[in-house]
Amino acid sequence: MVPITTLHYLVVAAALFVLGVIGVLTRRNVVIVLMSIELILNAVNLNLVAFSRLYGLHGQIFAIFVITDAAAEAAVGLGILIAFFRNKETVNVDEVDLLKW
Amino acid sequence: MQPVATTFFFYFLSAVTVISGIAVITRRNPVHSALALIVALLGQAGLYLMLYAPFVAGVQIILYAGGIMVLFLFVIMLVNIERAQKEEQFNKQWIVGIVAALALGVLFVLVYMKGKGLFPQTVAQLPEGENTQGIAMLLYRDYMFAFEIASLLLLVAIIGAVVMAKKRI
Amino acid sequence: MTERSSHLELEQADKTYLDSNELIINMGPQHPATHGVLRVILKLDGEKVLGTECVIGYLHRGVEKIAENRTYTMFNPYVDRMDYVAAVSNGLGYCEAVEKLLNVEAPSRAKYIRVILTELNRLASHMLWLGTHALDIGAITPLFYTFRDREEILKIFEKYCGARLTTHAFRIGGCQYETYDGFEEDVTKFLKFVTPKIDEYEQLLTTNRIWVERTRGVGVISAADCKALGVTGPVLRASGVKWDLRKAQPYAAYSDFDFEIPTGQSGDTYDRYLVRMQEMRQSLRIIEQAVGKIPDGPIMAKVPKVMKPPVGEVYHSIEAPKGELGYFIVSDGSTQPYRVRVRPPSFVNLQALDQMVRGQLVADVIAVIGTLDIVLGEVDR
Amino acid sequence: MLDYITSYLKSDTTPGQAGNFFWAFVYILLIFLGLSVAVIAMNWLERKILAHMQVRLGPMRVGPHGLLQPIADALKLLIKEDIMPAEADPVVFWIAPLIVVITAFTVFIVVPFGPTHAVTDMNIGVLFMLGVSSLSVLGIVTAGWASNSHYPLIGALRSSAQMVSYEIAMGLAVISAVLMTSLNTDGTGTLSMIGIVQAQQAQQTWFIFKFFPLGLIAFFVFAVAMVAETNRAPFDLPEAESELTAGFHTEYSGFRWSLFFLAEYSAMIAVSSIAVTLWLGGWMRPFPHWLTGETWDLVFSLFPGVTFVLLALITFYSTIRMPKHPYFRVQTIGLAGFGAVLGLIGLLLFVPPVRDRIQDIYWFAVKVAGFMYLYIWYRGTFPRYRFDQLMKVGWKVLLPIGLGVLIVTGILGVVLS
Amino acid sequence: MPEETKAPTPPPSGPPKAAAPHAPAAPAKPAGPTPEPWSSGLVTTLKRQYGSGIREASTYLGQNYMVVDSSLIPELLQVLRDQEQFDYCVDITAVHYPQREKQFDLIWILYSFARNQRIRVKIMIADGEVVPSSVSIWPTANWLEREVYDMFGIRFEGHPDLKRILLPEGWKGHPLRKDYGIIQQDNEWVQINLGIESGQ
Repeated sequence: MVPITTLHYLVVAAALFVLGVIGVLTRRNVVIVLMSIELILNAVNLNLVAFSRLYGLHGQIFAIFVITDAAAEAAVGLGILIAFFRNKETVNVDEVDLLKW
Repeated sequence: MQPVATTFFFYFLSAVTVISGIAVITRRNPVHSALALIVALLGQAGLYLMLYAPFVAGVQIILYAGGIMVLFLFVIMLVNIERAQKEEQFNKQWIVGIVAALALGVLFVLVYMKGKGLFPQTVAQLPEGENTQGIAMLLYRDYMFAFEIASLLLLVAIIGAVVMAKKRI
Repeated sequence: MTERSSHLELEQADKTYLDSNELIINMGPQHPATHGVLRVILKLDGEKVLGTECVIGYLHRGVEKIAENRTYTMFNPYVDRMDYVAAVSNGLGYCEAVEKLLNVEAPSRAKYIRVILTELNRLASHMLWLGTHALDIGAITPLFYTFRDREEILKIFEKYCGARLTTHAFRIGGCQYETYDGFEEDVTKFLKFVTPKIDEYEQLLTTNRIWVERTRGVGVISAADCKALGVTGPVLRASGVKWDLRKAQPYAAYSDFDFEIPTGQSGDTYDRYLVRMQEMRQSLRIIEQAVGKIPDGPIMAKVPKVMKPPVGEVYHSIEAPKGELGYFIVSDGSTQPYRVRVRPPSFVNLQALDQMVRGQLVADVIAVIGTLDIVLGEVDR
Repeated sequence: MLDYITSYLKSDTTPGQAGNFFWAFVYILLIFLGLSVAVIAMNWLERKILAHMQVRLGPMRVGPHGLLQPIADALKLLIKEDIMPAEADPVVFWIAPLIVVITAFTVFIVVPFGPTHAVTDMNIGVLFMLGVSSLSVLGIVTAGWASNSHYPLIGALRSSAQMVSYEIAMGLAVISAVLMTSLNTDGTGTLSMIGIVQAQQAQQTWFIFKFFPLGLIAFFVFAVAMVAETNRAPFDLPEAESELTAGFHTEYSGFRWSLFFLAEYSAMIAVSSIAVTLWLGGWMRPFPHWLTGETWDLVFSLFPGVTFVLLALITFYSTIRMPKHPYFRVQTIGLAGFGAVLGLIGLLLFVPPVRDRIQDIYWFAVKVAGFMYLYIWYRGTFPRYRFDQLMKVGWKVLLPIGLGVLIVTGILGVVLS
Repeated sequence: MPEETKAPTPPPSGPPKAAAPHAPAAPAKPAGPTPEPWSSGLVTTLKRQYGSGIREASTYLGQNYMVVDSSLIPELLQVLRDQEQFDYCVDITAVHYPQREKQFDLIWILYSFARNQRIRVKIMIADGEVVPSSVSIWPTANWLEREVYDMFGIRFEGHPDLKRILLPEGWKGHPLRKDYGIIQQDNEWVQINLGIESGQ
C-alpha cells in the first residue's frame, strides 16, 4: 500500500468541496444549502490542517478561525431562514425572489 | 506513539466522510441530511487526529457536532419539513450545477497532480503532546488580534441571529 | 374519546409552524399531573399559556339522578363517592342537610364525633393534597411522608366504622356507631404523632428555595376574582378573605371550639400552601379541644325509620376541605328526595384555572391544578 | 505475542499511549463491564436510598433485599415488545438511543482511574470528554423529533436548550481548573486528564481548595451544571413526569428505553468522573502529602479491603435478621452467598500486589460514589425548577460566576507565580 | 344560620306554586315547619322597586328565598349584586316539575360576604323558555349554567359558550329531567363512540 501523504488528504478535501458545491448549486431546501456550505468550509479546514503538517501550526489556527466563522455563519443563516420561513412559509431557495417583503 | 494501521484508518475515515457528504446533499429529509453531516464531521475529526491535530479535532467535535449541528436540528424542527419533503428537491439548473462542480473537482485534482512536487518533502515536526500548547501560543500571541476580531464577529452574529429570529422586528 | 370538540380546535395541533407559533397541547385525561381524568386543552405560545379549556365529565356517574331514585337513607353512602378523599365531609354535609329538612338536630355527642372525624378527614385531604402537589412540582419525598401519616387517620376511620376511604360514617340524625373503646386515646396519640410531622413537611418545603420560586407569584388570583368566580375554601382564604363557613355560619359543634382562620395576602400558590399548612394545625387544635370535652349522651336523635320530610326545600353547606360544599335538597314529602343538588367546591374552583394560568408557563399549569386541590370525582359527580 | 502482552505490564503509561492494543482492549472491556455493574448497582442503590429517605423499604421481593431487582428489570425490558409509533421516522428513531449510549460510553476512554488505569491519555482529554458528552444532546434531539409526538418534541427542545446552555457554564468552570494546572515552574498547563491529576499531586492540593474559595466556587458551578447536563433532579425538566409525561423518551419502550436509562446513568458517572479528576484529586488518596510515610501508606492501602469486608459484615448481619421462615430459605442462603462473595473480594484486596494496584481505582470510585449519592439526595429533596428559572440559573447565575472565577483565577495565577 | 322556626300548626301547603306530585303526603306528618313571610329591608326595597314582580318572599327553616317573575331576571340579579352586596353566586340549579305548566324552577343561591346572609332567588319557566345568562354578573355562572343546560336543557341567552359540560357533546336527552329514566342512556351515542352495544 502506498503511504498516506498530504496529497491523499487534499483529494478527500477536494471531493468534499465538490460535494458541497453540488449541494449549494442544486438543492432547493435552504437548510440543506446551508449544510452544504458547512461541507465546503470543512473541506477547506481539512486542507488547512493537512497543510499544517507540512508548514507548521498556522494552518490549524486558521482552521479554528474557520470553525468560528462557520458558527457565526450558521447562526446568521439560520436566523435569516427563520425570518424567511415566517414570512413566506417556504424553505425553498428559489422562492427567495423578493428584495423586500 | 507509533500510529497503527494508518492506511486502513485513512481510507475508512475518508470513505465515511465522503459517503456521508453524498448523503447530505441527496437526502430528502433535512434531519437525515443533518445526521449524515454529523457523521461526516466526526469522520473528519478522525482525519484531524490522524494529522496530529487533536485540538482541532476536539474543537470540531465540541463546536461543530455538538453546537452548530444542534442549532441546525433545532431549526429543522421548528420549520415544518413535511411539506418541503414532498416538493421537488432539486432546482432547474441542477445539471449545470453538477457539471460545473465536477469541472471544479477535476481542476483541483489536476492542480494537485501538477503541483505535487511543490510540497516540502519533509513533514514538520509536530509532536502530538504539545499540539494544544503550540496552538495556544500562536493563538494568544501571534494571532491575538485576529482572535479578538473573531470574538467580535461572533458577537455580531449573535446579535444578528437574535434580531432576525425575533417575532416582530 | 374523540367526540368532544372544542373552540380551541384540536385539528390545529398539527401545526407547529413558526408563523403561528401557537401550539395546542392536550393534557389528559390520562396524564400524571391532572389528578384523575381531567383533560385540559392548552393553547400555547412556546411555553406560555394563551388559554385553557377544561374538558370534564369523564367520571360523571349521575349522582344527582341516583339521589332521586333512592330514599334519603339509601343515598347517604353515595355522597362519599364524590370527594373520595374527604368522604366524611360529604357525609356530614348531606346528613345535616337532611336533618335540617326533617327539622331534627343531632345530639351533641354525635356532633362532637362528627367534628372530630370531619377534621381528621380534613387533615387527610390536605395531606393528600400536599403530597400530590409537591409531586407535581417535582418533590417526590413529601408524597411518601404524607401518605404514610395519612394512613394513621385512615386507621382511626377503619376502627371507627370499618371503612377507610368511603366511610359512610354518619347517619341522618347522628351517628350509627358509638366510638370504640380507646377512640379518644387513639386520636390523642395521633395528634401527638402528627404535629411534628407537619413541622417536618414544612421543613422540607417552606423555605426550600426551589419550592418558593416555583410557587410564589404563580397562579395569582385576587380576592375580588375569587368572589366573582365563586372560588371558596383555602384558595379564597389565601387571597386574603377571612371567610370560613365553620365560623361564618357554624354547623355541627364548631361554635364550641376556639380556632383561627388562616389567611394569606397575595393569593398565589405559595400562600395557598401556607394557608393549608396552617389549616392543618388549626384542625389539630379543633380535634384536641373536641376530644377533651366530648360530652356523654345519646348519639342518635329520634328520626323515623321511614323518612318523609315535609314538602319544602333546603340548602345547607359546610366547609369541606376544598371549599363550600352545599346540598340543595327538595322534598316532595315522599321517602325519596325530589331533587338533590350538590354544589361541589372542586367543580367551581376548577373554573378559576383558566384565569389563574393565563400568561403563565406550562409548568405552572401543573402547579395550579395541584394548588386548586380538585378531586375529579367531585367535579364530575 | 506473549511478550507483546507482558511488555505493557512493565511500562508506566496507559495502554493507549503504549500502543498496546491487547491491553487497551482489555481495559475497554473492563470499563464496559465495570460500568454496567455500576449502573446496575446504582439502580438498586438509588431505589433503596431514595426509599429509605422516604421512610419505605424499596424493592424487597426479588432476591434478598431486592438485590436481584435490577436484573429482573433489565430482563423485563429486554423481553418487552419493542414499540415504534406508526408516524415515527424509523431510521432516526432507531439511531437516537444508539447515539446517546455510544457517546455516554465513549467518554470513558480518557477517564483516569489511576495513573496508568485509563484506556488512553489524550492531549485534549478534558476537551474530548466535554465534546463527546455534548454529542449526547444530538441523540436526545433526534429521539424527540423522531417520535413525532408533542411531548417528546417539547422535551427534546427543552433538553437541548438546557444542555447547550449549561455546557457553557460547565466549560468555564473546567477552564478555570485547567488554568490552575499551569501554576508550575515552566508555566505550561495541560488538558490531559492524567496530567491534571498529576498537577494536583505536584501542587500538593486538590484544586477544590486551590486559591480558596476560588476552586470551591468553580467546583460549585461545575457541580450544578453537571446535574443539569445529565437532566437529573432538580433540573429534570426534559423528562418532567408531571408535565411532559417522560419527555424525549415518552415513545420509547423496552430495550431502546433501557438504552436511554443506561446512558443517563453512565453520563452521570462520566461527569462525576470529570469533577473528581478536576477538583477532587482524581485517584489520589486523602492527605497524600500530610499523612506520609510507610505506615500511612499501608493504612490507606487497606481501605479497599476493609470496605468490602465491612459490606460483607453488613450483609451477614442482614442474613441473620432475615425472617426465619421456610419461604425465605433460598433468599437467606443467597444473601449469605452474596456476603461471602463480598468478603472474599475484600480478602483478595488485602493481598499486597492487588492492594497496590487497586488502590487508585478504589479512591476514584469512592469519590465518584459520593457524587452518585448526592444525585440521589438531590432527587429526594428538591422540587423541580421551571424552565425559565432553569435558564435564569444557567445564564444569569452560573455563567457570570464562572466567568468571574476564570478571570480571578487567571489574575491570581499571574500574580502569584 | 338564624334560629330555626317551628310552627305549631301543620298546614299541608308546601312551597307555594310547587305543585309537587305527591302533595297529599304531608298531612301524615304530625308537625312540620312552614314557610313564613320574610320581612326585611331587602324585601321591602325590592318590592318597592319591582312591585308584584317579587311574587313571594319567605323564610323556610330559617332560609330565605324569593320567587320572582322570570322577566326580572338579569336586572334583579344585577341589583342584588351591586346594591345589596350579594357578591358571591353560590350555585345555579334547577328543579323539574313535569306536571306544572311552567315546568322548571330555576334557582340562584346567593351569598353576601358583608351580610353573612344567604338567599335563594327562584323563577319558574316553561320548557323551551330562554333565560338571560348571568355570566356577566358572576363569571362563576359560566359552568353552572352549562351544567343546568346539560342536565335540564334550559338555554341561557348571552352565555359565551353554552354547551354540554359533564355529558359528551352530541348526547341526546337531559338526564335530570323527570321523564329521563334512571337507567336510560343515549344508546346510539354509546354504540357509535364506545363501540359497545349498550352502556348497561
